[in-house]
Amino acid sequence: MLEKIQKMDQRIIYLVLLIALSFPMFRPLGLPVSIGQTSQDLYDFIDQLDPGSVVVLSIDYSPGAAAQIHPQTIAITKHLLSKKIKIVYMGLVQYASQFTTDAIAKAGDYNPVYGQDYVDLGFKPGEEATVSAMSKDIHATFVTDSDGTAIAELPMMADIKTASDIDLVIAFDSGGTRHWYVGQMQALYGTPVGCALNSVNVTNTMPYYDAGQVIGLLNGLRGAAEYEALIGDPGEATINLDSISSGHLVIILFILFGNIAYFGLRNSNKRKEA
Amino acid sequence: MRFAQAITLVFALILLMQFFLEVPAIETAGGHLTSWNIVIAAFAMGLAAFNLIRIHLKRVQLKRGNWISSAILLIVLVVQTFVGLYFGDNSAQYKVFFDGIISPLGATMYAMLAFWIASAAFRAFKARTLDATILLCVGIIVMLGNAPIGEIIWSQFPALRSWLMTVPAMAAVRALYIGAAIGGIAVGVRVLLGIERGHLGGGE
Amino acid sequence: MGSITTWMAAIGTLGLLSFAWKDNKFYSICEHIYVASGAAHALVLGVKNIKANAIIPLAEGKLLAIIPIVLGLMFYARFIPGQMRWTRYPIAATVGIGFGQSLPRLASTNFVSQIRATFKVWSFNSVLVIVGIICVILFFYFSASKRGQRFLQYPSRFGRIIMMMAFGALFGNTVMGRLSLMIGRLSFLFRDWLGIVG
Amino acid sequence: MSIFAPKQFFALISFIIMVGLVLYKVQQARNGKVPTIRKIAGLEAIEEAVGRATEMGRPIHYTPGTGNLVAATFAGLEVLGLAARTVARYGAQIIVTIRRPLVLPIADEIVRNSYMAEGIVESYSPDSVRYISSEQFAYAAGVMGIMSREKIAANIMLGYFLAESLMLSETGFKMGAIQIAGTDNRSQVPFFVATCDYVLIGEELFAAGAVASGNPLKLGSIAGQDLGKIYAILLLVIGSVTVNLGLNFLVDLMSK
Repeated sequence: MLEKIQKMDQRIIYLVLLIALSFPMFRPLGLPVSIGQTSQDLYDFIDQLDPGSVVVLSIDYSPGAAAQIHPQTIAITKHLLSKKIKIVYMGLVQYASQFTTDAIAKAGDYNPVYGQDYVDLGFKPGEEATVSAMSKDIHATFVTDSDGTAIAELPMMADIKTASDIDLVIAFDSGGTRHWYVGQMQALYGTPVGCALNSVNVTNTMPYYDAGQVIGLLNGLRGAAEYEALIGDPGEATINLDSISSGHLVIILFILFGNIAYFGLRNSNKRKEA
Repeated sequence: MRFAQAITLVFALILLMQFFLEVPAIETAGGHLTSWNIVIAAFAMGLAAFNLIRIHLKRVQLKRGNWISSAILLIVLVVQTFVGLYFGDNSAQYKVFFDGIISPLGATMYAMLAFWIASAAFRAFKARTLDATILLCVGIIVMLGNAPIGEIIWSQFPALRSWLMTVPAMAAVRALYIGAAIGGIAVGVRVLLGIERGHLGGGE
Repeated sequence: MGSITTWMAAIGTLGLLSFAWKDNKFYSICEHIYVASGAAHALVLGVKNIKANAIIPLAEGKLLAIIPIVLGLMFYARFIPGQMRWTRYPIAATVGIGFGQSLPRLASTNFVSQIRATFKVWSFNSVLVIVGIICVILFFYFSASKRGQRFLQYPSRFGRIIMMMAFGALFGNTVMGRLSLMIGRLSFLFRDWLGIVG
Repeated sequence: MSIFAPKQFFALISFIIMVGLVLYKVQQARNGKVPTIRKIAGLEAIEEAVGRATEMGRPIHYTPGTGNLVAATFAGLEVLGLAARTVARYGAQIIVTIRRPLVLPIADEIVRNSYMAEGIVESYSPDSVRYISSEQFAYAAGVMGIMSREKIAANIMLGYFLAESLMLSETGFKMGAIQIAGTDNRSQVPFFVATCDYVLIGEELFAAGAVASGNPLKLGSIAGQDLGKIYAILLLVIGSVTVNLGLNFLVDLMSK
């Protein structure tokens, strides 16, 4: 028996892992997720905003990081729409609009009206210089939205002109755009900045959070699941986090079995020799 | 051989100076070299394609091994290259190859690491030696610190994980960075001064 | 049940996944298609790069652009019997450029930045980091004399332990990312292709 | 001072110091003072791996990594020369797989020269060095296929690797191959450590080619590398002590 475990066919591991990862997709386990302070802070900040406030969501992640960050975009979009807060989508990385469209579609039954409840200004090249320019004059920086409609024709944009008209910016960032928002908007105009990140980028953002330059942040898939729990609407991230848990559990169990088998065999061999 | 060696050294020195100094003439020269490199690499791609085609054509001709796969490879290579050159690499026609082959298959290969990492962990994480025991314990703690299920078992796993990542792991990673810099520079000196010249057809 | 590209993607995905079970014809075909597609893409980009970085500048009268073309063509001298030696010039050029680009970055981002980042106010952790770094560096000391080796014995053993801790941590930490990727592929198969999960 | 690029001043100084230390030791070696360098376990194993592959009548797979012409790739190519000579001597078969087109002619040249050095250039097959694909994971898929279908007996991977490291080494393991791997990419080292028989970690990779050659000048460069380490340790200690004494001159200097 022990020997069998030792020399187990690798394919058994693959198969069990595959089942463990798939199972929660069909039947979510609903494992409890404890809410981290950084996620709670971001949620609280948005929750205390009045209806009609303006939040800019800067969609700055690559398709590779989408698995971790996109669920965050959806969850935050849901929260903002439910609070009747106006959303300005934009992006400093080229994939922005495709994610925006998808997030609005998946946000559910709030039926936001384009131009009144939200706008999509799309991707704008120029990196840090763009953030600096839009802080001074959004209309001059973007001129049109992602479809080419003049910003002047979008009703909600009439009152949104500079960084001072923005109540919160959230950088959905898999690269380094949050540094520009902190450096150009938060530092110079005092506009609050939040972050929605993939896990890799969390460690180097903590100094901003500790210094109060970032009001709150979400950490990868886990952060998305926490936010889904906060708004009471478990979605893709919660389900996928269940898969992460069951996947880890399976791998750890295999490692434990492997060790038990290894030591069991070693002891029985020793006994034989004795 | 001498002349080739001189080319290597001079080109490297220009780019070294471009990095450290701000001299307009060197800036321009460095810019030229960078764009030359792209062109030379592109010519090498022709060589690579020739190598690929030769090996698979031979297989198809001799009907050796899985020559059918080789034949398919040649067809895809020719068709996609033609579409890319004729319609352009931003065209809708070309996008089919990207969305249908390159990006999903890349994602799949990447995802299969989940399998490989699981079986590698099963084999390697056994408390055979001191080294392997450390690997095993730290590896499991970090896994439990990442997955929500770990927190259910013991609430301090995430904190322990983060200490392991920011103290011992960071120390080792930094040291490897520093060591790699020193080692890389030593390789650079050997190559630039022609102590190592296997690539130029020189022996020991 | 998606478009043609979704079907292509799904079939290819299953083909590659089948390798985990066993190397087989289906995998071999998908693999060869993928290899060809990757090579074709590089070829297309290569032609584009030659156009943009050599042909167009040349047409604009920038005569220097002839140099990389000549160097690039020298690669093909290998097909002329007895003229093999010409290929060493483009190689020499690219080796020089490669090292010229990478060496200063090693000195700057790998060496100076990493050392500077360790200068912190002493605490248990920050001292442990510095001691750890020094011991790992000493682990790789190659040219110690007999006496030196005796002296290095303990630091390099500690360095090895720190390294193993790091490898365990990096390994364990990567598991989550890799599982997320597999979850992404499964949800492509179940949601986007088959549509059996909401 | 204005000709110095901002923030790179200290990197330049360090670069010159490290190059100087290597040159100093190379010069010493040239004058007959050749340092003794400790052995690197993975290198010794190459001969064993080639020998075993010859006995089994199966090929050896070698990859100089998937990076461009950076130092790690060169380190991999340096060792390729020695491995290929051993292969030629034993009359074994080597398959070198390449991702970057630029590396192809160099690897080809090196393998051909190795056969020439052993006086059997006629045994060199142009099919031994194979370009696979420039796309990272297409390269990996292709190499996995080759490993499995050609039933490799040894798998040597020395150079710069990304996520493909584990794909290749797991396949090599399944083939029952002796595996020798080395990379300077710290995030991939753990996977090599977990799956391979011998691993060259970081710096060992850069030293490997030099150590294996036994060439006195190259050995000198390794001793120079060690002096570079002393320089790094001095910086670490002095910087840390001075910062805690409230003196910031070294930090300021390093930020220049």
